[in-house]
Amino acid sequence: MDAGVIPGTFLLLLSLLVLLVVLILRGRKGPIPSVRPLPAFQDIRTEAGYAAESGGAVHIALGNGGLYGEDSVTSLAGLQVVESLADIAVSYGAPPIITVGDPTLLPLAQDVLRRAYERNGAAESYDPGKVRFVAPSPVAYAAGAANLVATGKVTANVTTGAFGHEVSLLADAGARRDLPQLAAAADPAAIGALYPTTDRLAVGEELYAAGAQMTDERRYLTSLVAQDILRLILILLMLGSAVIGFMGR
Amino acid sequence: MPGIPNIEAVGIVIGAGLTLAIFSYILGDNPLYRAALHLFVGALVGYSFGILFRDVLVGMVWNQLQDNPITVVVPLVLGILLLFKGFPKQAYIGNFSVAFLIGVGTAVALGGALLGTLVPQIGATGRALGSISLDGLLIFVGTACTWMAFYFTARRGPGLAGVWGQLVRITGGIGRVFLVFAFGIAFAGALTASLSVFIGRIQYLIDAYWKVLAGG
Amino acid sequence: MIHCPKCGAANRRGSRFCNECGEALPMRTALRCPMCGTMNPVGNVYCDRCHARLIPMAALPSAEPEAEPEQAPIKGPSLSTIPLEEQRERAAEDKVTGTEPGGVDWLSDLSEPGVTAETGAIEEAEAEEAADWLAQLRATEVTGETEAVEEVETGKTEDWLAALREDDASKSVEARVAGADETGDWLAEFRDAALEEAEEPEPAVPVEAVDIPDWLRDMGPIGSDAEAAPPAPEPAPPVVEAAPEEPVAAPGEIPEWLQEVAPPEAAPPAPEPAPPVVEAVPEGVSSVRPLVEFPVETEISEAPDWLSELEAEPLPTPAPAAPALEGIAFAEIPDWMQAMRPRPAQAEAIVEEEPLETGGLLRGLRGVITPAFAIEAPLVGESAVPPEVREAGLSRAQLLQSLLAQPDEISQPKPLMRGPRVSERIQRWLVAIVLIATAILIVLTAPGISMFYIPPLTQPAAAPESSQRMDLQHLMGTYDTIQGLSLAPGESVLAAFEYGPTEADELNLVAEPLLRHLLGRGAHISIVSTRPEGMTVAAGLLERIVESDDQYTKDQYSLTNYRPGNATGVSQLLVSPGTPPNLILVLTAQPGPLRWWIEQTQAQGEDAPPMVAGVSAALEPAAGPYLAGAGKLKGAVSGLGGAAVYERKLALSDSDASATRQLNALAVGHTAIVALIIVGAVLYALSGLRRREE
Amino acid sequence: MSSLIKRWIPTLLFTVLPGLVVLAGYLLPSNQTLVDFRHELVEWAVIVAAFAFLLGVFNILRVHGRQVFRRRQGWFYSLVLLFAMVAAATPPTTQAILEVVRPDSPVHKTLEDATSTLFNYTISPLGASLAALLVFTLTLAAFRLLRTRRSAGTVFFLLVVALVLLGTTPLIGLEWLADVRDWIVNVPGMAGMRGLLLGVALGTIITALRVFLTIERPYSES
Repeated sequence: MDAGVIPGTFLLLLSLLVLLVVLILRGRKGPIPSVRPLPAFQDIRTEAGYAAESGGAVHIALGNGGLYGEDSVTSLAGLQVVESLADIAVSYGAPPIITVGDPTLLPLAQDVLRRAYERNGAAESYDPGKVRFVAPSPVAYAAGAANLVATGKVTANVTTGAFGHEVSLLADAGARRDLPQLAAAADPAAIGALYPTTDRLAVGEELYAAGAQMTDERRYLTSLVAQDILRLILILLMLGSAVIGFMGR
Repeated sequence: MPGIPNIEAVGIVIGAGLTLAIFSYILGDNPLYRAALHLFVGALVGYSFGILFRDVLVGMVWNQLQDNPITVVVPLVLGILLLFKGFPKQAYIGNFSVAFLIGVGTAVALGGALLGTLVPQIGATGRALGSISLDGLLIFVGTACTWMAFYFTARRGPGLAGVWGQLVRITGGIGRVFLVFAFGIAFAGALTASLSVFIGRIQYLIDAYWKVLAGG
Repeated sequence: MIHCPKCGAANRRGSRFCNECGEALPMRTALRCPMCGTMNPVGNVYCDRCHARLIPMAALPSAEPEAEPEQAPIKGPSLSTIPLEEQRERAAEDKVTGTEPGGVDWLSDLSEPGVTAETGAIEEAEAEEAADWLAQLRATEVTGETEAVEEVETGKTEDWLAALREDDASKSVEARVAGADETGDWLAEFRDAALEEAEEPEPAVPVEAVDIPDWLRDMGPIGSDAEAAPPAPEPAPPVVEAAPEEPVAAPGEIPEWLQEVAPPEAAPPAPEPAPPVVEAVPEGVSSVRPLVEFPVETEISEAPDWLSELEAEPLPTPAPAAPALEGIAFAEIPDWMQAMRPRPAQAEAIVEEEPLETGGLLRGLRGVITPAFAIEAPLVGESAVPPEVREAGLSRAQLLQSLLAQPDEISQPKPLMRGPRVSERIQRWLVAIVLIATAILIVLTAPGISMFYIPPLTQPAAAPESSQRMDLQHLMGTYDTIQGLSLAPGESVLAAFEYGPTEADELNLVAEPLLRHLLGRGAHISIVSTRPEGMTVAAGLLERIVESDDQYTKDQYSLTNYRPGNATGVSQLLVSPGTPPNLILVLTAQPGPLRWWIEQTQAQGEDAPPMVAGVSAALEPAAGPYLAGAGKLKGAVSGLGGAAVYERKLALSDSDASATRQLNALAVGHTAIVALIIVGAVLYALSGLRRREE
Repeated sequence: MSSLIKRWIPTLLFTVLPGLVVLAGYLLPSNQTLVDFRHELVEWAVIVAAFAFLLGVFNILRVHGRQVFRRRQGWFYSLVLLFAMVAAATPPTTQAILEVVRPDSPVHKTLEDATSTLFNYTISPLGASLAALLVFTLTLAAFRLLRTRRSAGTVFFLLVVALVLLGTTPLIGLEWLADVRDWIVNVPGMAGMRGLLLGVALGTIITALRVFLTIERPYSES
């Protein structure tokens, strides 16, 4: 690793932090940024409505990511979907069925549902069994969740979180029942496997915009602005490193 | 069955039977497959729990508690607090533990994304362009355009913002072509990998047949 | 123009927030709720106030004119590549298919003229699957999840339903015929459609409709076969009969006029399939009756809680309910009901008939129906809502009402056209047979015959821009690194087995040549893993390799416990006391472990040992960017293809070259998959063309 | 007070502080104290996560136990699952307990063998077979891709898939496909993949910063 990398990274992170804070403070007022819509997320609410109407439930697969490792942020992003869906689903009386592939994600997903019930004044109706821990390995998780989709009263299959290509098993179960399938994945192998089977797919970075897409809250939208600014800076940096490399030759 | 201990022969037959049960899914979802699947999920959870219990809870926590209790008292307390998450009324007590997990996990992910992906990949892309070749240029343009394809906040409209929006759309459009390349490759890679596993399974079945049935 | 209440700035119509100050604009509303009159923001699917559906079920949000520009041009890489016109079609289809696994194919096939009897049979089998599911749903709706119903077996459920249907049809035929006379010509359309389908009465059809909220939105698509309508009311009689004190047991029941509408068409074909089934009636009915004893045993956790709440809610609304109980005067029909009926004249006739339903199994239906009116009545005008109705219950009732208001819009059935739809099962079997046949080829092709090309691994040209394939360069890098090891006694190679049994069939073959190479060089391999299964897999593999060749010895490798903690585990393995390894070999099918090892090794600085990797073919693309960058990673072997090339370089004997042996099957398998993809593409492309011509 | 306990203490003390320490360990690898701290914290997380596994097991017992006791549809499968879980957990757990209670018991080896036998003859073939099913689901998905998505992009996708597949193990006479594949993977594919990975990294960083700025607190009561 080059000597300059670490301080450079440090600087980058620090400037990003400042940028984010400034944007958020500024973003409290002023025009709300308009964001490219992602149907993968926006349609989830509609599906929640269908689920309520048909007495079924939306299945949300949160994937194999745990909270303590590299996948934690991906899992948190997937959890935003549950978070922004929980209130409406609870008020419909049709809570989603959530499956997790890592036990650390279990209490967090349960909390999101539980709080939604508490907010709706129906704490006693909350059933922790709506969030299920399936299995701790990717293939077992995908197959177990697929079984739930195949046999349960599931009306739509939402796949969002950390997956590998084994997610194909889950998508196949949905396709077998001709369920509407909405997915968001960051891992290239998972995207490859989901691409042919899902109706709506959010790929890569888009997964992390779930909160912004589903809630339209400022705190999320402004962070997307920061993301875009940082993107431009980094592309310029990339160009710069090419120029330096070229000069150095 | 010369040379094969009995337990192995039985094990191979069981393994082959379970393999066939799982493969019956190809013909349609059926009770055999479901039973095998549930067996697998149950056994895996049980096994993982057993290993975790043996190697982490006893191996790390218990043994540390004997030798040097200070180092594990915090995680032990946090772990026990986490168990309150099992009871909806007291669940908030476990927030401390979840908060801790998120804090550490997020930091690990942040460090990995910065040092593992962002910095080296930007450097590598820069180097690719620096090497001055058509391919290098293509990689640079492709990477940049793909990245622009994710641009969230551009908007249509008149003036400078409109021109910028146009630019974002054009680069994003190019980027999506590269993305389809990436998806195609990822899909093909997944196919190759799972085909390899599939062939391995068929081989396993054939071996089992020779070893146990034909050989015995 | 909308003026901001805070700063007074003028904003474009439809704006949600003020362009000047960002204040949320109160007049951001455009959709008037048909239920309560609240103005809602454009894009809302449900009313903010009463949660009633704003956008007709028939159309996706995208079909709504104002929302369209937002949704239709799919920008960005969200790759929703379903063409717009098809989106709507799918939307309509999804209505049908959303919860009805078995019915899907059947329905679409029905609308296809060219369905053969064979397909029909297959689909019928699939429809049976639906019954199972149906049993669940029924249990939920009618009795609030009483376990017994769930145990009703597939066949039984269907049987007793069909039997009920039959029974019912024969007993109340007169009443229905009378109804038929008064039904208008819109019904005649139904009738025509039904006559077309009459030849193949399907047991699955009654099944379709029982899901009450669903059948309503299914009205449109199913409309092509009017049979779908009548069975819905059937579930009601047993319940009501047995539990008259629970008049609200099934609040979601369909208005009676609807029950009347279709039976005349359904009745003639029904007797045909029914007779063999009639015997099942007692058994079927008895399996239902017992649960009526405890119909209120609801379980909050499960779906029916909204239903059970409905049961409770309407009771305190005596005013609207009373007239309904007295036989529902015309004037009491809420306007949403009016909307459902094409012509008011029909409604009058139908309502008049209600009292006639007093005999047979349908006796007591009135008790079911009236509460339904009682729920909906308050929604018509606010004044009718008594204060004690809880907000939640009301909103759910409104949801139901909004559902009931749908059929008018979706009763124009769109033919479900997806080209000549190959049955789901046939597709699956085709793919399965091709794949299995391919794999069997392993046996048929002798290992000696190679049908594929394994490139020779030669020294790479000095310049990095050499024209040699990149994967071969990675392979060569791996080979050179292992070949170049200078191994003093006591020094070892660290082999990280970061894969489990699910990946072992591939990665064992990738690992084998690498391990053989290392063992052949006399290296001592110490095995580590951050996965619990890694050790067991490694032990099995190494045992097999060592047994296969006398040259290797058992003490050439050592196993340790696994090290939890992912990246941290890796870094602790790297700094663990003892002589640092000469080389690190990482074997994995997942990007995470590879990255951890690369990162952590590089973090050790210049003295860190070099690395080589054996990865799954699935990982190759994701690993590519890491492999390309310079660093500690000197080379990689990916997938069976790479392993075969490596085996050739090592000049392993046929029995030892496991990857090469399976390469035949892999090559043929790839070809077969590509052939399948092409067949599928041609099939569906042609069907698309045909559709366009039509 | 309650909001202090329920919200701010978990936030600052348990998320931000450990997070920053871990992050500092990443960014200042030369500072051995920080690196050690980071290792210690991550190790703690491993232990806490092990307790989370207990929650997971409770969850499974609850969901499937309910299924069995109430004889719900599919209860038999749940019974199989529970049985397998107990059977697989017993040998290693017993071994661990014995290690504490009677470290010199001869049963250790037997238990360890039982664990690995169970693994080799049930978990391993089952897992591998399930993974092998993926080739079927993936092929099926590609087979009917054009049914649901008819667009130039889809055709292009299938073309890339076909070329890469054929190029991985080129049949004799089609060696040139290997070179085509190599180019696809290493030039346009690499570019697309990099863009994707960079995007994911960026998304991760932003989301992580939101957590550290306490904009996002999924762990705290609302």
